[in-house]
Amino acid sequence: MTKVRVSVMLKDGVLDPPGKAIGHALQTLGFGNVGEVRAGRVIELELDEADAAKAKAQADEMARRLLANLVIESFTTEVLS
Amino acid sequence: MTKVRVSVMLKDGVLDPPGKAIGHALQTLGFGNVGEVRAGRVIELELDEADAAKAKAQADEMARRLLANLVIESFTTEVLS
Amino acid sequence: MKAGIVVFPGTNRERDMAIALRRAAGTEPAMLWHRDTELPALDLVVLPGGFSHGDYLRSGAMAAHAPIMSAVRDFAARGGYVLGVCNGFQILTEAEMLPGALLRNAGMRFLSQDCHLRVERDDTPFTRGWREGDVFRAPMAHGDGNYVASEEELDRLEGEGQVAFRYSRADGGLADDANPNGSARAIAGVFSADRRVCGLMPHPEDLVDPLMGGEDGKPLFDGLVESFR
Amino acid sequence: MTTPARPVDGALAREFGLSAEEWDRVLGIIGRTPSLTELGIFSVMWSEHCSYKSSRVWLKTLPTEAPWVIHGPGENAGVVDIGEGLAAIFKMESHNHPSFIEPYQGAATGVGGILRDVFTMGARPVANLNALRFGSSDNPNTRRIVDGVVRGVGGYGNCVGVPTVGGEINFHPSYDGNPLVNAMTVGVARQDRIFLSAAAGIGNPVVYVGSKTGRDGIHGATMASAEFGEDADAKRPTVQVGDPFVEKLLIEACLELMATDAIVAIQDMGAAGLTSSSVEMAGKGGVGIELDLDSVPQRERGMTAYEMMLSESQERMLIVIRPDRTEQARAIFDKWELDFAVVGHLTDTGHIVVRHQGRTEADIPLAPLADQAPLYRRPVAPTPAPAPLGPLTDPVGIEGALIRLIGCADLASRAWVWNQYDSTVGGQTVRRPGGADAAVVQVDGTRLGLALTTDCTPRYVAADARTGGAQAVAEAWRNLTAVGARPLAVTDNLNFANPEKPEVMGQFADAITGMGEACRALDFPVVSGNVSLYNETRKPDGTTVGILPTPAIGGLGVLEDASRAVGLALRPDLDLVLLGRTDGALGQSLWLREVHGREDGPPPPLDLAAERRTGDFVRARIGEGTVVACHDVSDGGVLVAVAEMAMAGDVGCRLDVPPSGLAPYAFWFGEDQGRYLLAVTDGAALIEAARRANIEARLLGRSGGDGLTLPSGATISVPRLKTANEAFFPALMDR
Ligand SMILES: Nc1ncnc2c1ncn2[C@@H]1O[C@H](COP(=O)(O)OP(=O)(O)O)[C@@H](O)[C@H]1O
Ligand SMILES: [Mg+2]
Repeated sequence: MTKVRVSVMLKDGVLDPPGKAIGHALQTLGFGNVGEVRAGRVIELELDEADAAKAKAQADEMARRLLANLVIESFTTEVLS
Repeated sequence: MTKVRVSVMLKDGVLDPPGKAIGHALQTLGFGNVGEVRAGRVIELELDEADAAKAKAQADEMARRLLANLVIESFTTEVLS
Repeated sequence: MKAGIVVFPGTNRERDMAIALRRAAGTEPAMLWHRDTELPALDLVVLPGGFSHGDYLRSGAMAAHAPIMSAVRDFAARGGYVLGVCNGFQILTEAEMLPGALLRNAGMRFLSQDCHLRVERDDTPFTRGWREGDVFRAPMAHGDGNYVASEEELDRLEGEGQVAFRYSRADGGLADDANPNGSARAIAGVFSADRRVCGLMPHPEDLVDPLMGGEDGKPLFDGLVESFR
Repeated sequence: MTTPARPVDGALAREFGLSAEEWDRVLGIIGRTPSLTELGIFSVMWSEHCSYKSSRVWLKTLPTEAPWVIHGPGENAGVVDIGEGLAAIFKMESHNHPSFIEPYQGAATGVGGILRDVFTMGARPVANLNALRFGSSDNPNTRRIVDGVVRGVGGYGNCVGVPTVGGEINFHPSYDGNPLVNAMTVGVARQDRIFLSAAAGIGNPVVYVGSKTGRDGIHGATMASAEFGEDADAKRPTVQVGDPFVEKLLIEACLELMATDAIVAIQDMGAAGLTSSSVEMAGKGGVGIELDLDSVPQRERGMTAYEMMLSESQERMLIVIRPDRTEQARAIFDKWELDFAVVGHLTDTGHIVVRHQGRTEADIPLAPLADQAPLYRRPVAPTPAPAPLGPLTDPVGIEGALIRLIGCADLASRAWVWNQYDSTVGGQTVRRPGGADAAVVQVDGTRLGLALTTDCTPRYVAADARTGGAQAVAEAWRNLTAVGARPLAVTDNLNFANPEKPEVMGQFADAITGMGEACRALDFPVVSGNVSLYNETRKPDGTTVGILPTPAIGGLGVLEDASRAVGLALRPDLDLVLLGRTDGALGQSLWLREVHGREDGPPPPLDLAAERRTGDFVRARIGEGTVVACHDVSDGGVLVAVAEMAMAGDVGCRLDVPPSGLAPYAFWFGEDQGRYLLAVTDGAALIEAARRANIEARLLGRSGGDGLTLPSGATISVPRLKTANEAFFPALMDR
């Protein structure tokens, strides 16, 4: 069993309404030193696969096929345990 | 300028409808070895703060005050650069 | 016109769509199930609105992989017409049958209100019920309707006449305050390159009856029926 | 059996909310020390929420019958005949405390719960409404709660695809720590396909469908955190999270199953899920039930019997099914990708028996569990009669007061809210929010229209609970009448503070008395409802603040022809006629509050005979087709009502009748009840007809232009009115 995390972010240059809204809200709350904010998703998966490299390859494949929309998003995967 | 990442996940035991649906979709796509799936959010922030420890402390504070809903979510922060 | 409406788990405007198609065509549309792998003989396939699979990952993302979508893709490739409304539009972009993507509304809130749409060309089965430049009212009801594509892609779409509808003022003028969800270049609906596939966010199917507030959406369906006569 | 870190005894029972006397009763029924699971079952079944122990004696006084009532209180929802062999099924329910803790999920799961109450009876839900009360708009916390609640109501309703068509919102400091979220669902079913919850058929399987069970919301209020040994933290009660997507599938699957003859009885799992659904189904059917918890679909590992019986996981139903139809039913739930499990069967023992991992975790006789449930006639103290108002002045003038009133928290446009609710899905919405005094949805495949509204004016109830209770009912009846509908029945949601306080119980008793009087006078019986007590907040200094007493009324009416429904939008070149008597009642009025900063005086009195006469007259005129627009006069009085009509139609009006015998502010802003504004082509004829029917009527003015012209000659443009009216919510929320 391997745990993998897939993080999906909007590509640079793609407008990020949630990120913008969060940045604005943080400013309003008094966090004056916040610069750019980007919001994305994380998906943590338990894979029935002992080999870390294989698990990562599978997660990459899942990200390409479903978890990320490569038209607007990019992703990274990491093996957690 | 320090870049921080805040990851927000639902606490254990709290129903995670997106995680459930994603797990189901991955199974349907033929990824048979997917076990539990949990879905969360990531927020990447640029902070106008050179000191990494201070930046992390600020991000923790932002997570507590706004980014995470501590009734049902927990968060982790990491300094990226 | 023989139309089929695809129902995914979480689709919720299939009945609205059936009412509009029935009113225009006089015949009952077929209800198709997302797990079907073949389509009956049809002129038009409609992907209606709703929250397919809860829209939990990205709106339309999971439905785009449904078994029926290969059949829909083949159908379009063989010359069939496909209409996607709201979630259906999102599914078509996720399935890469239409260009671009739909992000969260700029204001970060679900918006349920009437908007005005300007018809960008009238030489397609989807828009022949109007004249180019016509403006009609339609209810919108979505959280993720903010149309995005790269600048080059947007230029290309405009150049090749793939923009179907834009959010506008009642007089047809474009303005930020008439673009409720922040869509790039106020785009509310697009065509595929061969103009056999059309997607739009607002709901013409919910405005086909004076009792419900008007018939502004009717030309879409009347035009389609005309095309297949 | 599970061994809790603490023995099950009177002290633990107390922590579970049972009084010493109730605990003795438990011992008497069981004849031994109960297990933890049994204690849990008793404590939830005998909780205020499930047993109505403080309210039942008063609820029984409400009228619940009429020839058109098919099922009154006692079923999952009320059922009324709407003609053509169809029935409307509806109910309102609160989710107040959860919405304070987690506004989004609290409100969302509130909507989910009330939807299940309605489709469990075989109805396709066709409309949702929501009655909301928030703290003061000056309180910084209010914004967060409004935001979460509105997103939650919309998030759930929009996803399941049931249009949210109406509701109401008030702001008042008494709700600062205790907002009210009352959700109402209306569904439509064929009268010959209504499903009830009484179990029958010894040996019949009991089937669990929907989502898996987790440790959601287990006994949240009463479970102390450290009782369960090592991994206490993991087991601490968690907030319920709703999954509207699963609910949507559950609706479709249940309705598909209901088209077969497989179902014997069905009940949603609401509060105290598996416990209350199994106990109530078996109890109503007079049979026993045996549950095998090993078969319950579980989301989490290592759940105990106690946890499974008390879990409030959402989107679950319990069905007693014909054994020969089990596989057919399973296929339907498989198709919709929902869990389906046989978890027990009916027995002839009259007991509920719960088994888990080879052990008997509970064995309780059902009859005494129901019959010996506590019932209290709690002491009541009458609300003191409010002092009369005394002389008043007019410090800001008519124009100034109007602008202030239509911009105030209670009258400002709610468009910011309803624009987040999908009000058109389904394609049957004839009148959307803001378009008429009641929302109107057409019944698919017919010409019938259902008219729907929620109403209550808590400040009236606080000042005089009996009048206030009656007023809430009358206003709902009036709102239905104002669109032309025949009012049929009421669902209510009685939100009050701590019933153990005699003055609160006094408000409760008086409000119900007033409601009952109005319901009888208007032939408007109560067919379903919900009680929410203990709505109060403890302040840092140890004192408690109760909410304003809030008996929210949900009204349902029917139009034989939905296209006859009228809205409130004014059109040009019409006579505007005021029906009903005006005495200039300013006690508890918004004018008094907004202009003088006072919340006192008696609420406007009610004349139920005149109410009925006037309403019946209005409905008849609308039925004739002579009324172009209609609006009842409520909060803010006549001038506010005129302004609302003008704003809705983007048309002005010249008001050329100076008020007779009253101070102008009393005429324009008094909140006298039982009044309507009608826009018609021939005002004189209408006034003549009204006089013949013994109804006071006067021509108020004539519509046209783009401003409201007052008798003084001053004109306020409609755009200016709208700017004032639309500013409040964006200013509060979009900062
Ligand atoms: N929470 C809400 N959700 C949807 N619609 C609402 C809500 N609150 C108010 N409305 C709508 O706003 C309009 C005005 O409400 P209200 O002032 O309570 O009307 P009235 O005084 O005539 O009962 C109505 O159409 C009502 O349904
Ligand atoms: Mg009201």
